[in-house]
Amino acid sequence: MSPPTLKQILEGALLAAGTPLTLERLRGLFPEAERPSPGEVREALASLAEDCRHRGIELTEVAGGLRLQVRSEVAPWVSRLWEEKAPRYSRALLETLAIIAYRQPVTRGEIEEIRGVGVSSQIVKTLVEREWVRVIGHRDVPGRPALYATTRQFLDYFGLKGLDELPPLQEVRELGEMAPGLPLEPPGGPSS
Amino acid sequence: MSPPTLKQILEGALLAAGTPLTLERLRGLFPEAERPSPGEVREALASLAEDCRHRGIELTEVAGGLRLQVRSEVAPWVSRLWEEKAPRYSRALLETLAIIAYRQPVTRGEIEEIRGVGVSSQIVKTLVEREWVRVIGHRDVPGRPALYATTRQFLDYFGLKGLDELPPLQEVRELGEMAPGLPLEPPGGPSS
Amino acid sequence: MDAREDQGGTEPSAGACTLPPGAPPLAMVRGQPWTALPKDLYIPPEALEVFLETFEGPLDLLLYLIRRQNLDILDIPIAEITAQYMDYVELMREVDLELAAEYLVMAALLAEIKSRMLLPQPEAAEDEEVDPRAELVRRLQEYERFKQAAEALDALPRMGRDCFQGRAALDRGELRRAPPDVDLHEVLLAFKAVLQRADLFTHHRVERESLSVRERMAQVLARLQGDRFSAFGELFDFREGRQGAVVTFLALLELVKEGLVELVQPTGFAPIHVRAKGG
Repeated sequence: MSPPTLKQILEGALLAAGTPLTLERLRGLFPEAERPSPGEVREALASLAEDCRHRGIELTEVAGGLRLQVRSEVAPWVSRLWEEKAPRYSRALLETLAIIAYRQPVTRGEIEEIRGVGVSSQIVKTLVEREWVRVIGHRDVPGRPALYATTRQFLDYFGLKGLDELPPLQEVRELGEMAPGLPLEPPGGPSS
Repeated sequence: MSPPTLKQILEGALLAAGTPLTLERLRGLFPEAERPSPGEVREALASLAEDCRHRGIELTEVAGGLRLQVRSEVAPWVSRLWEEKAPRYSRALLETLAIIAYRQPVTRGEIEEIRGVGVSSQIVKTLVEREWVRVIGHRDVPGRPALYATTRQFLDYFGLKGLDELPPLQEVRELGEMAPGLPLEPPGGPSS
Repeated sequence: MDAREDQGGTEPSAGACTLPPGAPPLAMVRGQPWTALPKDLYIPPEALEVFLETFEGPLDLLLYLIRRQNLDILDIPIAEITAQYMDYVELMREVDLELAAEYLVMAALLAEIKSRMLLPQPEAAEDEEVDPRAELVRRLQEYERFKQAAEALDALPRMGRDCFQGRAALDRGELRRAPPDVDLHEVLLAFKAVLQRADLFTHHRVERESLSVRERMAQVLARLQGDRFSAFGELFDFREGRQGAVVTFLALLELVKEGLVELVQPTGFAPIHVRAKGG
């Protein structure tokens, strides 16, 4: 590529700057003897804007001058770059989830009885919002506590066809801390 | 424009990020259900790189991933955007950096041994602050001196994919090979 | 190794610039009046400090002296180089420059090498005797490699000087917060801890099969929402075959046992209806 065209220089400058640049600032990139006229710069910018129609960015004019910005159409994907990863789930949440999976349908009181400690509303709320757990009814006792069960999304997320693909209790008891991956058989059935 | 193509999303993301992005990070922009395969992403990137041939930017791969950067041909104009020139680094700093890059992990004492002079704390501090160099451990000798190594940011800054892309160190003949060839001067005076 | 570096300026010369007769000696060096300076060595004393700063230490200075005269580094005429080096060091002392210790250490080393080379070699020891220059040459070569590597590094295209990261503005809406990833193994480990803490499950005997019953219990209960009755038969999906029917039946029995559903049969042989008790 040689020598670069006006359009290429303008594109490079706008993308290097990352902030809006005025027409005069763009012209200032050239020594006086080779400086393009405002008309030439505008023409090159119009051509650049036209090229951008098929790209992920677009040329816009804002108060500070011209800028190349990410097209709003691709913004939903691009903004995932800044999506914050939430901190890891607490042990209490994972225990609650496991008890619901193995003992469903189950009330919060029953979970607390098994865990030996209270279950915060926040944990249940998080599990319901994640759509891993839902209320499927109420136990017919005073206070009519909600009965929780796991969902289709729960199975999908963990790659299970059904709850019976969860390891039986005996296997859970023997689980090694370091065991890599899942102690589950491949979905196709036992391989041995 | 609707709906955006993979290539448009990738271009938008690479320009919005302002830092190199790995292939996995790019795939992470998509929810699992619509996530393109690594092959699809690579194909779209190749097409993007091809499009860039006529633009002011180019797609390069560095240690930290893929980067859209201003073409070197356009850089002389673009660098006029900033009043201040890019910083120049002292020979002492560059030599120290080179020794760390080629000999890592290396202690400050080892650097001093090669250079024949002390390495100022200021130089080490600058290299660490620039995130080009970091302490990766301590040598298990008295005083437990810090071991320095270069970082991914170092590679990114110099546009390298890996340490193996550093310019090769000049060959040095082995001492054993060299010693027989050492002509001894006649005692008493130089021969030249 | 014969590439000369352009260190600028003066011609290389081992010749001397002699002062006019009668002029006062430049300096007293080792008790001798110093009236002449090697031509390419002469630097106005006030410039010496600047000159010295251009060197990265004694190895750099030695390399300069060697390159200056286009000498093969492997073939250093040690006496000559030592003399030149000593001249510099003396000069630095004369003008009261604060001399880095490294320069003096190197001077001592050079002097030692020189003196060893002047001594007659005992014949018996000749084989073991390494050329005293070898270690110095090794260090010089090593240093020169990195000196060149530093220059090569400096010449690499670098961000902010030779290339610029492209960036475009993005109007981003509210940041979404992605939920954390969980591995099933983590869930099971958490469950293992529960089992260890309070082995309440021993009398429940949850087995592989009863997990599918538990799942079916949840499914049946979910279908029985509200206060309405469902026909018993409607709860069975006969496409699941015999085994599926058994699982549903066991689930219903368990639900009844746990008091979660009630079965109603108005009269004998009439259709059975099922209703969630808490519904």
